[in-house]
Amino acid sequence: MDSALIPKGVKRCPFGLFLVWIGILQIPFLIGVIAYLVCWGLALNQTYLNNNYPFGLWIAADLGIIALGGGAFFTAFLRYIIKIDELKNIVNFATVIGVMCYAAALGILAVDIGQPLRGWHIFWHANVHSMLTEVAFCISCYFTVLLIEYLPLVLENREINKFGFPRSFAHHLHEAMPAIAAIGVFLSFFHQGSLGGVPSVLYGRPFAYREGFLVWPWTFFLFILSAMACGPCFTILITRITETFAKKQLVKRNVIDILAKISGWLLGGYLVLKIIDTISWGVSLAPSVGAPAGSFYANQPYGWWVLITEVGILGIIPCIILLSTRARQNQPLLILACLLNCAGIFMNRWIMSVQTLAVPVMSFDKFFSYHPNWAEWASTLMWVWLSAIVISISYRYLPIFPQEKELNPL
Amino acid sequence: MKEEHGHRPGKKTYKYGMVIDLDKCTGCGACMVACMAENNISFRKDETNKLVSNFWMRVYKITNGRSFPDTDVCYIPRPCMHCEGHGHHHHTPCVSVCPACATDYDHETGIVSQIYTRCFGCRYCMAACPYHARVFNWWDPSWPKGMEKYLSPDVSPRMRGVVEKCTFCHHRLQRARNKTYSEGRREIREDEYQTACTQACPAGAITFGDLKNPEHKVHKLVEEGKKKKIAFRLLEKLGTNPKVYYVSTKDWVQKAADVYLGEEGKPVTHA
Amino acid sequence: MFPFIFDWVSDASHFVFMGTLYAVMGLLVIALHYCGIRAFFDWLCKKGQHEH
Amino acid sequence: MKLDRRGFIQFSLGAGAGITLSPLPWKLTDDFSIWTQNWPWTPVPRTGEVTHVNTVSKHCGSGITLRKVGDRATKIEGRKGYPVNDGGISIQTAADLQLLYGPWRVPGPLRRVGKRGSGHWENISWEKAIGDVVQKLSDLRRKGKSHTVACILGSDRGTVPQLFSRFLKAYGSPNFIRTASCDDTYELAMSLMQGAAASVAYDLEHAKYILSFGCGLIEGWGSTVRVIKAHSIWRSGNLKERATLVQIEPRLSNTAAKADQWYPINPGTEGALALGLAHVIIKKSLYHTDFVENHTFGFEDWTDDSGRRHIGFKRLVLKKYSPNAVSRITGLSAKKIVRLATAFAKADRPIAVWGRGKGTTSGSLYECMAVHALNALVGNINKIGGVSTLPEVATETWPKVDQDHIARTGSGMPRIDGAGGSRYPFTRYLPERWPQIVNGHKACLIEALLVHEADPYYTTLDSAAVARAFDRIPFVVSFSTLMDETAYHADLILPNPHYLERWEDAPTPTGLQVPILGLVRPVVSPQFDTRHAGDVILTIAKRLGGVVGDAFPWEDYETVLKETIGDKWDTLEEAGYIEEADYTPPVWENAFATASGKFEFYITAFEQAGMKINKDLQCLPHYEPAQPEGNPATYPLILIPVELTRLANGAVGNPPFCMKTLEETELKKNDLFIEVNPKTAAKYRLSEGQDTMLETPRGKARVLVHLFEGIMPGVIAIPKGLGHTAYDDYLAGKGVNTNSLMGVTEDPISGLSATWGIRAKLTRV
Amino acid sequence: MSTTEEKEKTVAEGEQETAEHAAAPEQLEPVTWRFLIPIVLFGVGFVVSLFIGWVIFPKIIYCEKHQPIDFSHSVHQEAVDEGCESCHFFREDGSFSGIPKLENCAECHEEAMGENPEEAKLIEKYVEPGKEIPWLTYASQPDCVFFSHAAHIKMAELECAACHGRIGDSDHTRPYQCNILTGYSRDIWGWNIAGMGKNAWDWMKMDDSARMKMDRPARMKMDDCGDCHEKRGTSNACFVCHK
Repeated sequence: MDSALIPKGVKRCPFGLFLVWIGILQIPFLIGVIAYLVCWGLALNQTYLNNNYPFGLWIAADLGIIALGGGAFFTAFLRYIIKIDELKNIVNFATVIGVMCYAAALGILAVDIGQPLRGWHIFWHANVHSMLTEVAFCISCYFTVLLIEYLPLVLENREINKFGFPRSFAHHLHEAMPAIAAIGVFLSFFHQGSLGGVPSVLYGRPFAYREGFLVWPWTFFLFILSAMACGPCFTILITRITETFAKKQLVKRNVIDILAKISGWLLGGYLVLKIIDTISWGVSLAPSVGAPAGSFYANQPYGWWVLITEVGILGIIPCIILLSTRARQNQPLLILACLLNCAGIFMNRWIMSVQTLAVPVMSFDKFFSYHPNWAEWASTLMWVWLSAIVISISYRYLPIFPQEKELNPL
Repeated sequence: MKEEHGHRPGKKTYKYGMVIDLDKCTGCGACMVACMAENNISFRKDETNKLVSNFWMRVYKITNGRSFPDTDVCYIPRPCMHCEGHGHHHHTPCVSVCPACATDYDHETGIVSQIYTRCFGCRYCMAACPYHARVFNWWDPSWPKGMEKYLSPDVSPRMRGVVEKCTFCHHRLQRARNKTYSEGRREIREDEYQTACTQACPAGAITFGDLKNPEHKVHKLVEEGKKKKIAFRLLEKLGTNPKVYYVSTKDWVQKAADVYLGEEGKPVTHA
Repeated sequence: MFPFIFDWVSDASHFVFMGTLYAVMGLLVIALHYCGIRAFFDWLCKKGQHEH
Repeated sequence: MKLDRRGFIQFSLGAGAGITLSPLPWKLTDDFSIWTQNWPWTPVPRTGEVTHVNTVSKHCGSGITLRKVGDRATKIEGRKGYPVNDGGISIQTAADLQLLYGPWRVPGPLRRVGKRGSGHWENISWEKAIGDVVQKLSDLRRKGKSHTVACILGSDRGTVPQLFSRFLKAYGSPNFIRTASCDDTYELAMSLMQGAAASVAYDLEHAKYILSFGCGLIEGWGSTVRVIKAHSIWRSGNLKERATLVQIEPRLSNTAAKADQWYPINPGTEGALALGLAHVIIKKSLYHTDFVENHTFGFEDWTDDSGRRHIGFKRLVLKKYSPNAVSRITGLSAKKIVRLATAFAKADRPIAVWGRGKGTTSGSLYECMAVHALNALVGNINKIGGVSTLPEVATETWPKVDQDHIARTGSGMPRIDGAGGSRYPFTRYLPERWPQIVNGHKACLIEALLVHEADPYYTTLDSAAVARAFDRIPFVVSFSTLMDETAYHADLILPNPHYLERWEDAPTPTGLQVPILGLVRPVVSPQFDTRHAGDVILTIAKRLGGVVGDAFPWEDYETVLKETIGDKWDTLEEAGYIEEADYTPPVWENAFATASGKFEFYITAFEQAGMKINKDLQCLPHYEPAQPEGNPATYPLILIPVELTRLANGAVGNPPFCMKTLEETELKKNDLFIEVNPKTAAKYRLSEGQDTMLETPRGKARVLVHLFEGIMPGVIAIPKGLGHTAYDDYLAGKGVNTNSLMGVTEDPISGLSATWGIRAKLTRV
Repeated sequence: MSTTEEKEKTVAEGEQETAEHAAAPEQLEPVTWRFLIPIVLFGVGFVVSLFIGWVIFPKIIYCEKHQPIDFSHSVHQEAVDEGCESCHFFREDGSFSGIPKLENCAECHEEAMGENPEEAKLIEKYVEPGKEIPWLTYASQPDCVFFSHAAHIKMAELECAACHGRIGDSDHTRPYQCNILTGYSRDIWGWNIAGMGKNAWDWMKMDDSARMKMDRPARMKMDDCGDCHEKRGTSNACFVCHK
């Protein structure tokens, strides 16, 4: 049965080894499941979240994961709308990663909210003025889009593809994909942006608050740009990790190089805007509410180093690497740049959500620090393990890498 | 966000608000307990972690940050500010962000509501509130055996996983309305609607009423305080437009309400 | 979410926001059904050929 | 026909279509969504008719209005128009329903099974429980040991304490003990200096310059709500017209924070400062000449009948308490002393008040006298905005007790605590002294102890000694409503109803200058199998029979109450209180019932009582340096217990709501914080939140450090009211009982406890 | 809807097809039969589930309880002077007394006034032992709802029947139905199991004779309150009706 499902013309590890691998992944995954059950069963007191930190790791992770999952929409955008044809060799994988990122985002929200069974209120009783509503709608719609994009891959499995209907259905889905991708891109632009709006409309929190364009604060656009800059890097990173585990090259280097280059340019653009934004915040917005910018960096661990690390080490350095052709083509450097870039996006999202809450607003507020507890970590990381499982299965049974056969002739 | 509520022509509107005299406030805490007793607020065996403790009214103890013997302490009771928002923020910070319309700003009364059955606990509103006026039910509230007997039917007990906050004892407004309606009146008199903390305060430091009504004490106190430059609001500069005013003759207290740095350049701290 | 729900307010924000949402959802549903129906007919034709 | 897979799918499709077109999925979805919004385990309070009933709080003497829904009490509010509190409410009273309905109530008469303090009880009937007491008491009486029965109560005013007192008189024991408070010393000072057998009363509402010697005016000194209301009066009106509050205290307490001026002085030197102020006032001739010259005795030097010269207050003060000298003692600069004295004496309606913290400790008599002397110097005795004695609403007197031989002998025996004896002839009760005496004798001095509305096991100083003393009492009966420490260590609990469930009179709250009699009435149906302590005493007396029974001619407690109130009953019942608002204290000419008929700076009563007087100093207010217990070398710091507004430290434990209001810098999980000045902390390398061992000569405890600029360097403060062992997890096991760290320092003249602190050391854990 | 069905059918048949490929060809049944089978199967499933959904399900989701005493409103209406308010009165604080307490009943029924067995039950089981009658409240709203009778009756001058139907004219108490999942009275959802039904305020437009026929209220869900408020220009702010 197993060998019948494996795509033709490629080699996969023995089934036993595959089961062992999945089994290993299941252990931390099950710990995550337990964390979920604990949080749902015993309520959120099982976490280190509190009234000062209503948002913690979960929301920061959500923002980060969605930015990383931005690779899916952005690759699709480049492939189907800008029509960079080489990217067809990685767009499938980007989609798989996207599906898991968005599943994770929704899954984490499901444990983050206090009354998960009432989660549908966000749709049914939607407040259209809330950034969170916008996020929820877009994420769920885009998740649907990603599933539709993922569906033909599943249908193209060797065994399923034998049946007439699925084969045909997959074929037509492929035909319609540019349209669907366009919808996805539209949705993504919005929700990446509204995620940026989530902290920045909070005018009671001068650290995150930004003015902006119409209903969208400036961070709305920064978030879109940063997601576009980071998503491809994440796709590259996961591809290289998969290659490492698969012990073979799966995507041609030129494809990766295109992504890396685009990523570099976007990152550069983002950094310029980010620096302008930070400076204008620091010199005009923050002082206007009575607080010099320095007061926001007065409490450790959220000192100035945070800003320096985020923009400098995790921003400018990868940007330089990605923009320089020579550095980019040095594989370890490329990996490093991707890592730094992804870490940077996580740090940015953490800062925008958690540091925003950490900075005391009332002058007599005490500063409290927050770090997530095991339940938060386990339930968040659970999605990493689940993603690894899904990617493993997808890689094994679905024709995800079109160049695999060519690169690894049997 | 149903901010449209209450924009009905010809209807008498109120703007309920509070004036708290910090010179009179002794920090005794009666307001906190009265609030807990009035609003069926839950409690647990260990309430020492204030970060997960449930307070609608919280009295902050602040110091001027100076060393012995020039130290001074002031108590600041902090209910929900029932922000009106103004200028470019034409909305209450917490109301506009709620994704499920579980909270609204009633333009007829100026009260910011919270509906526990609607709330699904995303806590976005808590992130939006710079005053920490909103608290989350980290636990399922429970009462020791026999103690449910004192629960008031006027205030619906909350369940775990939802956000709650001071409501200016709006159930007392509902009761007052009942009374005025049954007497064929529409107007609510000042003494007919007072919050539990106002009533309990042994120092008489809290005054509650319609800020718009020149007959009401709060209106007079605000006017007088503004004239004497002793009235202020918390975080005025953010533009939240709170409806809770404070009065203090102490300079450092006035400053602590809005700026980040205290007199000597040292931060004013929570004692 | 829908005009018959209590929270609905007929204003520009609702029309724009919900309108976009419905448009997106509608497009997705149409696309899926389009593909499905096409595939169904493909399959019908093929089946016919097969039986002949 | 065989139902194959295809058939099943067809059937299912039909079923699906049918179900979709039926209400089932839609209704279930809706019901489910409703279910998620009203979880069945969230309590739904029953509705009903809302009624309001008035009564009086036994905690703070405030009038309260109970809001009831149906038969349930849902809220306690301050009663509008009640003379003490006019609508305001104290924090503890506001949380009282938690005690009424809480699981810490004693559910019915309990008899100890197993070891004392093991917490094992058996439920017994009232019949049996009273039978136990009667048998024990009648045995003791028969054996001529009636004097070995003692009663400890929280008060000696009002009908119920009087019933206990009467019972002891008829039964034959002198041992009626009232738990400690500053009243012990105040009563003594008032009786010695003014010849008035009453506690002190202050017209705070009308005072314009309030000089407080460590009084926790805000924390709950006197009658909580009333003082806070007075404070608000001081803070009202134009800025220039406002009253001035000056607080003398080593720590920035709530009162100090609310004061216009805060003068931290070395702890225990309040008396010296008072005398220093007197020095300046006298020297600058700022005193009230009319009063001092015409209505006081012992101000100037004088010669007695035998021709002996005595020095007067003036000379003593001028000689010994110059600003510089006092500055050395108190640590307050001489300049400040002069300025303070001048401001005080020149102020319109100045008043000096005394009594540390909430006034739950007795304190030094000379210190009290020194402070009261300031009032005399400014002539505010019995004046508006001044000091007078606590008046009571006149009630009917009870018939005299007809004592038999046993009763006479028993009552004539020396008291167990030594009060009223030759050593301390003026002192009425020595509530902190009896444990030492009991522990110091081989014989069993107390055979039976009855405790009512008091928790001596918890509130008495030197917990270890108290526990030992309790171990030596074979029969302890508690009348406690709540499972407090004394009840927990009793042999028998005869629970009194909660004050919301019973009748009682509430005499004028402490410190009030107008006579008020409040009526405590049952406003809630009894929640448990309780019986009024008054009725229980009546029953016990009747069952004992003879003269004891005869002394109680009333049928039940309600009759006692009604007959005691007499004609005023109808007024009292209707209004809920009687206030003699037009009461004014007597004018100076006939205000003083001392031997001299005047206010006495020099106490003549000492010699009359036959006390040995060697020096004039003994009869004059003066400062006696009271070194706190402990060796300064081993214990370099001084520990002072402090009382917090939000933390009840008396006989009734802090309700959960009040526990919740404690600051995060006061209690963390089960550990309390001590306040340490950052300078002190730096010296001992302590940081905020540091886990520390606090050690005193009397005990040690693990505490956390809170750095506070408002505490004097070298002094550390520990909150009183924690460290309960009884009640339940909402209160028990949190923090440490300060009494376990403190010892008793006897005041030389009164025998009362003058403890205000103890030496201590801190070691990092 | 239809597309999904088709899709699923095609999937099913596709599977069937592969099965046929794999196994030996089956014997073909007569064509006429084969043509009818799917329709019959579909029809049977359809009808059965409709029956379950419309007939059996409502019986399961609601449990029926009977009032402790079969009370006749019409008899009492004739006996009292002030209509509904004789027993369902406003208290002094403006709150509404709702269902009368035993003492109200006992005012007249201290002793039996007639020979009605229900009255005998009242006296024997409740009046004499002084036990409150455990009436079941048809119109009780969930705990989160604050409903002011004063606002509706005194201010808006609505008829009781506008929301409660002509319960005042009934001769017998109708059974009380309780939703087993939510614990709500069926009157809240409305007696139409599909959740449809005339809204309470539409009744005000009816003429008396039409109203007389309505013996039970329509619906009392939040939307109904909201709609009526909307129509009458009354505030729909959350805290008007929530507590």
